[in-house]
Amino acid sequence: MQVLYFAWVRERIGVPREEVETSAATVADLVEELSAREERYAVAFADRAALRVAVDQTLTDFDASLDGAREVAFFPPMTGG
Amino acid sequence: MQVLYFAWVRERIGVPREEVETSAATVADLVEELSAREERYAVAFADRAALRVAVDQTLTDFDASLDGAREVAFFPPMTGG
Amino acid sequence: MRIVVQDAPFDLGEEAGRFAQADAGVGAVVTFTGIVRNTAAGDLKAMEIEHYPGMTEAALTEIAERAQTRWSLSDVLVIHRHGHLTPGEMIMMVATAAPHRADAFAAAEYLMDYLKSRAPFWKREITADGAAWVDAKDEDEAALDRW
Amino acid sequence: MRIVVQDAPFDLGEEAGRFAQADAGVGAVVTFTGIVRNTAAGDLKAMEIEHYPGMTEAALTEIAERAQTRWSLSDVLVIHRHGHLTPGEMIMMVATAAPHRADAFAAAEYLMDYLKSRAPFWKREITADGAAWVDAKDEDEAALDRW
Repeated sequence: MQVLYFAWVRERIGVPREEVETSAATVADLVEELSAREERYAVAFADRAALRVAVDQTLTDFDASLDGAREVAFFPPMTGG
Repeated sequence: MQVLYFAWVRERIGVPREEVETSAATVADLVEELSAREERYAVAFADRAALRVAVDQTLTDFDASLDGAREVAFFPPMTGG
Repeated sequence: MRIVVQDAPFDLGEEAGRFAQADAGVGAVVTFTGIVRNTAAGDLKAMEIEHYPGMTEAALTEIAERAQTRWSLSDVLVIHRHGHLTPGEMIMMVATAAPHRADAFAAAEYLMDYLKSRAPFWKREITADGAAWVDAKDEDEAALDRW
Repeated sequence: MRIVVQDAPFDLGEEAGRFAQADAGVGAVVTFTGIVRNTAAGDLKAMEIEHYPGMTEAALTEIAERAQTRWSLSDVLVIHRHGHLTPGEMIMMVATAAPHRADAFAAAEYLMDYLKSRAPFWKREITADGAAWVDAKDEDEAALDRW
């Protein structure tokens, strides 16, 4: 699964995207799995209220299923316009 | 006193402006005085709810005093924009 | 602040571009442009706009000044044409510049609502059937209640 | 409908002028333009805008389509830049065309409110002190409640 990071999430994790082998069922499961792997994920994902998530380029929440998902992205609240 | 007419008020009265000799104290008095003079004024001023008035280029109402006024204008509700 | 009343056409692109060359405090620019819309039957030949020279400029200036008092604005522009216009021609525009978008939007809507019902312009539609003065709409008068 | 995401500058005047060359049913055109505003201290060197290629276009298209469902609109334009911008440069614009002004205004404000909080752009301010991500504002999220 492709996992993408933007803005300060990207900076904390250190890469803009990576291929992740996972059997996580939901976004929350993936966050826990990554956070357990390495400190930089734990730091980036520490405050979930400050995070937004998209699965296959559609905004969703941490309860979302990853069944069939090809691309998951984590980022802070948007600040466009 | 200069009296000005716009839009269909102008068309009904037949002139865009005229000098009127009057001692009317208020706009309402002037309307009555003109309406009594000639039918075309009575027709133009028949429905006051459909009329707006400006004294010296400031929107006001029929109760307004004409004391010191140099210019009175009658017209329908505005339709700019 | 710039208030223009003219019979000549104006160039929206040029006006909007120039207006938005703003000082460093401006973060938001809103423009509104009114265009001569054809009738439902598509038979509009022309629109004629009468105005009250002298009072028109004073009324527009007063409306713009009130907007500047009410919202935090960097600049205001109002252009309104009079005379003979054809379908598709631009009648008028307002533009507002502000540090923040909420002020720019609110002020532009306020300018339009007051301009519609309080600035001395009168429209007449010319069709194959002749000429007819455009009636003021109750909803335009009602729109003022929100301010 | 036209949705553009680009790093190159755009010409507000040209875009607004072209957009308003509308069909005969259009009576009202509203544009909003966002400009890089300097900091209170006046020390902003640049603003960098990151985005999520692919999702950005999809999100903007969905927002514009929802606006078209909700209001009677003739056309919608959204242009948003990314990359490196300097103070005074235009970040983005939206434009709406409609038969009536209330629809054009409401749709433009709706587009801006959703674009601010739901389209994947992130701003970073570069000053003498370094680079800092711009925080999302509670008031921008709250603005969505009115729709």
